[in-house]
Amino acid sequence: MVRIDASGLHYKELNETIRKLVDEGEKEIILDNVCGQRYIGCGLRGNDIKIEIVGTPGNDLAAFMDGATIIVRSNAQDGTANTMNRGKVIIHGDSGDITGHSMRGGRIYVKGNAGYRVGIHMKSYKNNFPVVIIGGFVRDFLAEYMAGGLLIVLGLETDESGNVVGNFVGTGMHGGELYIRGTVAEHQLGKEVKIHRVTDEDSNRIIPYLSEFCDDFGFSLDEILKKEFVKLKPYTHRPYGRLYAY
Amino acid sequence: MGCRLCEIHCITAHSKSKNIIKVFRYEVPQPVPSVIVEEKEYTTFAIQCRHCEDAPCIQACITGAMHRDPDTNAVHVDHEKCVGCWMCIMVCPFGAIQRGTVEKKVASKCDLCVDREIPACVENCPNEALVLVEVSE
Amino acid sequence: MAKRRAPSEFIVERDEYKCIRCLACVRMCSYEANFYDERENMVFTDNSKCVGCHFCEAICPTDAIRVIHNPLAIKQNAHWTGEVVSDIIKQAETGGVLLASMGNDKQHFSYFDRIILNASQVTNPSIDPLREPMEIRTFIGRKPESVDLEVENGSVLLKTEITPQLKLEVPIMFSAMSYGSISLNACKSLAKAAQMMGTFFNTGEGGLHKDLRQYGANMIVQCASGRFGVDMEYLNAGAAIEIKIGQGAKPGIGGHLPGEKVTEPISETRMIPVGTDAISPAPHHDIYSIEDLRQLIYALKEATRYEKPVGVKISAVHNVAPIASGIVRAGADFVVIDGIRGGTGATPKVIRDNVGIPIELAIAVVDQRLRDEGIRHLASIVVAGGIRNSADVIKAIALGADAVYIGTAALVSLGCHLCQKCYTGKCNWGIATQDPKLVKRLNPEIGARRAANLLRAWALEIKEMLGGMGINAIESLRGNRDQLRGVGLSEYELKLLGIKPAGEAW
Amino acid sequence: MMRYVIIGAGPAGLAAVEAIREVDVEGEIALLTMEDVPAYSKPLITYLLGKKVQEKNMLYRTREFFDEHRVEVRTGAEVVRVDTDSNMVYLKNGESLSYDRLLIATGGAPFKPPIEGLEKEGVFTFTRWCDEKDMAEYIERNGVHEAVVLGGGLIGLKTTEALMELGIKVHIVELADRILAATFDKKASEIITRALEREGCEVHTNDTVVQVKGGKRISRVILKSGKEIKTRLLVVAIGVTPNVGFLRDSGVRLGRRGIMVDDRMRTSISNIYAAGDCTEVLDESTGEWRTIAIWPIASAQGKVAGYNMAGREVRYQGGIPMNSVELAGIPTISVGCTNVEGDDVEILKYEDPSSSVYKKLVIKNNKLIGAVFVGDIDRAGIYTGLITHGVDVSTFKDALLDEGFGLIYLPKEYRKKLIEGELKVWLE
Repeated sequence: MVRIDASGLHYKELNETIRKLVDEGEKEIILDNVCGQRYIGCGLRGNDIKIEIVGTPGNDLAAFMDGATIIVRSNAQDGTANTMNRGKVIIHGDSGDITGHSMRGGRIYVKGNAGYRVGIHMKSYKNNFPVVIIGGFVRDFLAEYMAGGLLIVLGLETDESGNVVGNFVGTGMHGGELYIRGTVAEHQLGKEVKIHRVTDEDSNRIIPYLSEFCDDFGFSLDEILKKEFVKLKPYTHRPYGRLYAY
Repeated sequence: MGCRLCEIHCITAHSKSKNIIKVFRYEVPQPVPSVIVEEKEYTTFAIQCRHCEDAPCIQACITGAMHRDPDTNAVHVDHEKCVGCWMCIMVCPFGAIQRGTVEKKVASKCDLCVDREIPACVENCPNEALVLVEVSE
Repeated sequence: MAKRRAPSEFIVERDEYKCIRCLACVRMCSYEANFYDERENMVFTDNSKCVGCHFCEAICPTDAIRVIHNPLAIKQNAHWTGEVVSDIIKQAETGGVLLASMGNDKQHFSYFDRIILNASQVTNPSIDPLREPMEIRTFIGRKPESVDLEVENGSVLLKTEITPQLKLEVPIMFSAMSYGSISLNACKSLAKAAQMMGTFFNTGEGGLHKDLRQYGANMIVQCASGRFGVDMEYLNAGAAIEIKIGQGAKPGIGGHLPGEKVTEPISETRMIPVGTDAISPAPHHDIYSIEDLRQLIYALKEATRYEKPVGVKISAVHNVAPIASGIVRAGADFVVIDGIRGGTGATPKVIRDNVGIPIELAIAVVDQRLRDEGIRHLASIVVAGGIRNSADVIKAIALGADAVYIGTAALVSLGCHLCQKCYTGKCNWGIATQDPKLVKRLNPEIGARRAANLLRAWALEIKEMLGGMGINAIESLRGNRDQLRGVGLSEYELKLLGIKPAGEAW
Repeated sequence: MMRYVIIGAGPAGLAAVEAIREVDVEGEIALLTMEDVPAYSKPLITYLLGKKVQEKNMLYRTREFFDEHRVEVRTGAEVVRVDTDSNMVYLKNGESLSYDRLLIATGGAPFKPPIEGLEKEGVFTFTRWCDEKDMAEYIERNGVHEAVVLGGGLIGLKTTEALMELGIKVHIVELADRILAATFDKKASEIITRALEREGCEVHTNDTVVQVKGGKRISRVILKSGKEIKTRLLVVAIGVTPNVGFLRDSGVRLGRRGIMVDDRMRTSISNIYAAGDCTEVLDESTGEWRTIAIWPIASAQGKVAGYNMAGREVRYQGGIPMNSVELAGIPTISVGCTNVEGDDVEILKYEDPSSSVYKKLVIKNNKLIGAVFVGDIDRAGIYTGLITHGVDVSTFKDALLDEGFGLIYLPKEYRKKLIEGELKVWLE
């Protein structure tokens, strides 16, 4: 285990140091005094690598990451896990906009809230199956263009108007599943998604992830399951068929 | 790609007139092509005599018509000797020998266009799918 | 009501004397336009199905077929052209967006044809490229502000650290065409040709087929808004990364590969399930500003450890110069500008034909802007969109480009006859199709040879033209607009192009 | 230096010569034949009789072949005894030869049943060139225009055809209920019978010749059924039997009919080999050891014998009966087991009565074991390959008789082996 004091370090320096350590075989790195440095864990490969961030990381945390685990002790910024392929990001505070943008695999667990366009264009392929769980609320355009994977919003906190999610939920969504604990009004939905009841089968599928989420943050699974979930799924995986004249 | 032009050019090369239009307009019967195009779903290939090293057709030939050219090692049919017993057709595992149609009924097979520099099928394959490979022993 | 057909655009004529009923044309037409009637022992054509790809004409062993334009398909009218009327008929039938392929085919955008080149006469000597060295190698990437050298034991050492560059033996690359939009054999042809000629091909945004990995040293990988097939392996596979923002054939709009075209192998390279729509949204969701773009550029540089140049491709639009300036300032090592004639596998026709600006103007204004701002050396400019021959290449470079991308020209070298029906996926030439039966009509060995030949030929011609101008290195031509003159252009256009009218001396 | 003696100049003997020379360029090879001409093609005598072949084309290997392969050829050399202790062969003319390796490739001799009057002039067997010469001369001299052929097998029918070419009306007498019973199935026999009858031939089945009448020369035959046929020519063609009489006291072990050999074509005596029609061969289609008198097997065995004699160890895997013959203008091919029935056997058929086309495939345990082609023999060799190479056909069974059936339907693996020439008649 290695600790790095990130204070005053430019992101390029900090990330170069991390990459060097990983190349040398280091498995566990703790970064202290992180203050807005971007791209931490960007493109990082290796399943058994763990990076703990004390302080606030900058944008594009864990972008293109392929396997490692990153734990953020406070808030994260925009672009977290952008186009991530595998790995896990655990955020003990809030996460910014486009959390999980285009991610194809791995997990993002956020204890607090998340910004706009969470899970946008998430997709899954074969063994790659992305999972995003947000503990609190999220802003507008949740799951926009979503093509695959699993997205859960728990609503342990609500926004100014008492909502768990913003407007335009699932606009352009054509794959994957979205679960919201609590209620969502029809007017909040994009025109491509429909509300479904959660079946036992659905519960069985999502509970393992929820229980992992609870373990990571010390929540009680029973407490969380007390409140009902709704499920949102796209009408079709071909939202733009019959659009063209051939 | 299944255009079957190799068959067309094989027929022409072994015809009397050697003129592609005349062969198909006037020559009856036409020679049988010695290259056969097979097609199934997405696969297509052209098969002709492989001039096998251990050629079963030569072994089975009762007249000695089927023979190996000592210079080129290619397998040829002596049309004068062949009597059309079709033993060669019976034993060729490629199905590359056919009953000839022109004049005497004798075995017809790829002769690698002996009178041309490059076999007609190879020269005319639009996709260079057919190539002439010399195998040295 | 019975469907009313748009009139046939083409007529397939068959010389009855020459037709030997070999049926090659019948077997080969993927549009099933040709058919054989056994009773009549005749081959006929349903002209309404003919797309004018000329494949049957090319394959006919007796030269019996002529594909000709139907002259009076629609009554001639300068304003209501046949195309306009046919389009209306199609839309009246379907109510859908008209799709089109390849580049803009309208007449009025070619500045290349109105620009002419200079040559040496008396006052300065021309150079014979056959006898004297002629340098057309060029490097794509950021150039340093200055170069520090050190002399040690009589040899000169470069002290300045140079950021990663792409070395081009000819200033021509194959532009982004994804596996999916074109066939794997077409990709292989271009990849191999790029390798043979010491230049680069571009994967497009469709991910990377495993068979193309071996060409990594001559490959640029693309990262677009759909992020299809983008993972670390992909990003590390090529020699450079290109962020695709826009494309000349469809500025401002996204891409959409319909689910029925997402077959097993396509699904594998794009990393999406079989049969789902592959939607490339119009914008990148993480880029709403130049600052956001910078973020992605550096995310990619961080991910690949600053070992590869990262470029940005945009379509040429009204604001292209300031945008390009922003891109350079955002840290791109090269900027790709794709003009209004840029090609595509599928795009709404109305966009293809009406959005964007000609590449000639875009090159000139971008080059000028970057020079004015003193940042021209910070990034290379690669231009694309309707480059047809070596003259276009040399004019583009003299207007300020470092190198060009060719797409349509490359496909034509593979066999494309510009029937512009790529979106149907039935390309008879085996290029813009995934039908295994059609794909194998393009033998990648032949394709590579032909595409490489094209580059070789252009390289020779470029050397001839350079020699004529008395210039012995392509680097000396870049932005050397004195070598160009305009014919029949307005004063303001000349000003934008930065060239003098023909007839005016230095 | 090794001394090879080969008895018999048929396909087995000549294939052995080729094989020996591939391996051993030094050794001496002596080839003995009781005939006057070596390397003439026995099957061609019917064509010669029918004037479809000229005499000059009777040889399937020329004089140069023997020069090239440096073979000492002795014609008219009939072996009467082999002494396996002293490694000597003795000829009828009193000469003797020593050998280090001996190949017996003496083929078969026509079988003559005990019928009264068979010694009369005008009664022939028809397997050798001299038979053809004699018979042609006899026909010419006696102005024969009606003949009886006893035996409806391949030799009988090819002879029939030749006689018909000469304008002779032929009666075929066959003991079984149909002609070609040994090689073809019932349907194929029927088609051929009809074709022969159309050309004016009379076919008498379930019948045989019991007596040959006449003076010194045949004038008529009497059949078991009581029928009498006036004829000046009777051809006895009811089969051949291995020509092994001279081995009686040699110690070379014989089976029921022919010489017993191992898979290296070695007889019970370690330096004596045997190949061709005089041996008993493993019939791969049935697993039985029996004589199969066909050209391709003789060539293959000769080759295997030659290799082993010269020191290259290869093993013969056994053969499959197969015949190809064109009768009355109809090409026919028969391979393997064509006459089997039963629950474990699946039969695929195609028939087009209008064009006398008939095809039959016999499948057992997912493998093709027999095939009959009548009228249309295009690409029949592919099926022969499937039979001899024991290819599992279960995945493409339904397509076997499709019009476009070809190599493309075969398993890739098999196709690759074929194309790479890995499938030979012997194993290294």
